[in-house]
Amino acid sequence: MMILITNNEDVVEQWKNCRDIVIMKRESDNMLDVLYCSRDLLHKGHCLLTHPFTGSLKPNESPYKSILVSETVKQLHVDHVATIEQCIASAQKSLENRPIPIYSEKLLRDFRLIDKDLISNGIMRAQESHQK
Amino acid sequence: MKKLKVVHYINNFFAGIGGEEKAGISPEERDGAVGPGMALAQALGEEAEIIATVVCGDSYFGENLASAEKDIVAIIRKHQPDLVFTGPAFNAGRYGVACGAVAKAVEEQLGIPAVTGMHEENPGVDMYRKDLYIIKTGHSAAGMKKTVTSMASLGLKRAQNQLVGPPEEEGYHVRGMRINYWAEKRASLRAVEMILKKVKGEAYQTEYPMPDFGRVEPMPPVLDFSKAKVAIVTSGGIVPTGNPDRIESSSATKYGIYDISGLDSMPADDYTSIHGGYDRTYALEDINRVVPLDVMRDLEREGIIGKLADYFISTTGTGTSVGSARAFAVDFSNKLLEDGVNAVILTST
Amino acid sequence: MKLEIGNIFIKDVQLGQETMINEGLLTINPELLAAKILEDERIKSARVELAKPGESVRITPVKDVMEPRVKVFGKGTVFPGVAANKVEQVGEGRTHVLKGTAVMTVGKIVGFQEGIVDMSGIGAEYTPFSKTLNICLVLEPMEGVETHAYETAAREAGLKVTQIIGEVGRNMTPDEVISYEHHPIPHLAAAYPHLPKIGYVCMLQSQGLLHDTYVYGVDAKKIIPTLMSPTEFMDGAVVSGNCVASCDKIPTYLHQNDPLIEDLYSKHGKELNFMGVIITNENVFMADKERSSDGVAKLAKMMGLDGVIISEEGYGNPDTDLMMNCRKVEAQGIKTVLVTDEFPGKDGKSESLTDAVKEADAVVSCGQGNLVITMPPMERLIGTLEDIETMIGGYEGSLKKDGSIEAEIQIIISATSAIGGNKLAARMY
Amino acid sequence: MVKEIERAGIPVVHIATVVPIALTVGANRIVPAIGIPYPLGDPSLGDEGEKNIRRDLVERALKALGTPIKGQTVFDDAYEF
Repeated sequence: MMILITNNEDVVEQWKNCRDIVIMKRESDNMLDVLYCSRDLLHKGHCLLTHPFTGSLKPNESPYKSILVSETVKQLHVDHVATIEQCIASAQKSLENRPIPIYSEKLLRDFRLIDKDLISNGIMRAQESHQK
Repeated sequence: MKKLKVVHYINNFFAGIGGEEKAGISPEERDGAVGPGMALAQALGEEAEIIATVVCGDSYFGENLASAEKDIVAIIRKHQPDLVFTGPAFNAGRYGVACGAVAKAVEEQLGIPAVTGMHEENPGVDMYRKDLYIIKTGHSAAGMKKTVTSMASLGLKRAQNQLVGPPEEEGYHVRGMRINYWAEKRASLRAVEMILKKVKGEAYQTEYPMPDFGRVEPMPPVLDFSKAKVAIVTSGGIVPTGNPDRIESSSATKYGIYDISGLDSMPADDYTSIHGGYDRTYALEDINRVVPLDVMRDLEREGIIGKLADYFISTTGTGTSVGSARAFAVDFSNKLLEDGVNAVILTST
Repeated sequence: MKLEIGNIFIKDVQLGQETMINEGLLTINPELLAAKILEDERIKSARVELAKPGESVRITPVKDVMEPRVKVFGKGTVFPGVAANKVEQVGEGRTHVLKGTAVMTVGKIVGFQEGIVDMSGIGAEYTPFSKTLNICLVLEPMEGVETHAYETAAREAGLKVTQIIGEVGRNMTPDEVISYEHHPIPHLAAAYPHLPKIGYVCMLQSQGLLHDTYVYGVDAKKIIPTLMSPTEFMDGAVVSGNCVASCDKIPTYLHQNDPLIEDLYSKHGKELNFMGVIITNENVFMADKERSSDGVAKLAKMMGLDGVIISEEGYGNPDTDLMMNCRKVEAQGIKTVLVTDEFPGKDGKSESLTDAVKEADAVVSCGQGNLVITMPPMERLIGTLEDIETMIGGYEGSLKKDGSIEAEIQIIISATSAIGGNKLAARMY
Repeated sequence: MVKEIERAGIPVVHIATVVPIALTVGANRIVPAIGIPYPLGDPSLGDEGEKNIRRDLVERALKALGTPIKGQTVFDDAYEF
């Protein structure tokens, strides 16, 4: 089983019927809430399956973020905690510099498409090596 | 070119009023240059004149941060100077933090350029390096002449809107700002030259230093706990409900001291967690999971420890810049020493 | 393994009937090239436009940049395994290059991607492609073509046209021939026993749509670290599919003309022993990062290297791979130098990377991408200004009425590419 | 913070959840905490159980304070006093 934290409805649409994935859908217009939610899971011993900063789009550009986290709990994965904390600090800073603009629906669809493609690569890789 | 007007901020010691016993004096004003201001005036030469000096005690400033800063800025505003100097504070921790706070307030509230000076180990450096020009100084006032000369030259450049050079030329502490420039050679060639030096063990200069922290010698052990007074400090953001001191949930700029005398356990309804860096539900359920008051009180009652301090000290750890965290500790360590605390247990989330 | 590069210096380019070169003037037939592109039914329209250094021209959005080359003798063709080319081992024989020219694919794929090349003004200082004679293919997708499919179509169109133009140089006598030798490791080690053995770890962008690189046509997400001869890069074995974050993008052109390979070769046999290139990827799946960085350290050890230079492409996700590679290679007792760009925020005060290890004590900076500049208006536009304000580095109000653009240099193609081709750097103030 | 307390002359033990960060920040005596959201507790145990492990942790912290050390030391359960 794996946990997929996302605020991207296209990602939910694509992976909702997948047996080995629990989806935590977040309602937020930027990626911080998804990052905080993932961080709280890492603090309890879950570990990252995909990197929080997928894609070269900066946190104040793409509103969407999907992160895959392990369902099983082992002891604290210190490197992953450090990684997500640094991503949160960077996202807070860049959103503070300039909040996410209001995009047209067409553009939002493009952002959702890229986020969906990147996380799907991670999910397929995880399924291939039947991550638990 | 008309002479630039300068105001100089110093503490009780450098104003010759007195040492620790005079650290409580509130802000006051003197005409012209005082103490180190004399050497500074000489370094400024004909281009600028110190028209007034503001003096304030380090303890007064530390304990009345907001009001002291307001009063000092008011005095400086009255003079409408072109340039402000604070310190130099060398390695005096509380004086350094005061010099940084005043200089920052002057720049942000009055838009007047300000320059100060501190030794690298002064916590004021890490706290204010990103906001201010802080000239590197030696440990003590022995290096006064060289320090004020660098402060004067940097100050004059800033007051006359001249281009300020990089840290190594002007002698100020690296501010941690990444500024672009055009190098002689392209990056790939610099990389090849750097790997050759590193492989041969020759000296080279990295272009992006990784963040790191200095080391401190460990303290000798506490031998007899039955007489020791122990205090709890936490960066877990535990504060009384309603957060009276308005401590921020991250990048905290202050800390709180909260009374626990007479309490056997942390009362869940009187205390809360405001920390932005972790899932607070568990702490809210039982505050002792962050501040172990229940166990410490048992140890005190059983005589395993002499005394538990009547208060605990709290701030939020996440995002708090290294500088501020260090400055807090400088501040409250003085109080711990005054209250005879011999050991501290620090908990963090 | 020996590859001779025959440079044919092109001084000017013009459109005309016949595609040919004489005395440094390249003439190309736009109709022929457009017709070739339109053979792909996923592409609706194709136009060929020229842009020359110093002209008042702005090209945007730019998808990829490629250099016209042709293999004269030796196995295979340029760009093996992509754009319908057969898969054959390249990197030997002789390859002619139309030096000074570049082919650019221009036009929108998604709303926010890709950036600007200005041929003059301050913007021109920040991109290597303001100094090349640019043959721009302005493309438009057929309605209803899905994004993945259209990205492939645009990529292939660029590679095909670049090959056609490269053919012109097949029977020319080059103005300059440089030969690059690459021998088996024992031979290299014996040839210069006293020189330090240096390797180059080339991290390829490999995260997904618009974030991909292809090696002999294989999507880099699917590779595990492997050893390559530097001469294979010169024959286009590595092709870019990356279209996001224009400033740290490494277009195909910079894989064909890798500055680190050039500078390592320039000192080979004199100050160092250039042992070869280890390619690796930057996958989103964390276990892939562990596997790949283990592979990089193992290969570096097996090659008996004394030191490596590691370059990356992108920001955030790749920073973790960069640091893992650094930590694991240093753990093998092999020294590392990292080449990276920086994003310390508008005020330049926050952390430039999203990862750090204490072993990373030797870093070369390619500049910070958050610097804001104002590029003057240009008389001619190739492409469209439609998306300037949603491109990376652009923001509301970037495009001024007079046509000038105020934006972060992130919006400029290869302004801070962490492969080290530019002189832009950043230092601590 | 921990360094300035020690520099002021007061021995300090850092009960830290993420040991590598505690090491980087310069703490000399470090006792690994139980979990990030509950450094001195464990919600999966009952009240009694939780107070016991909290007591063990605090006692180990006091022992750490009472142990002479030369450099940074992590007093985890493998450490023999």
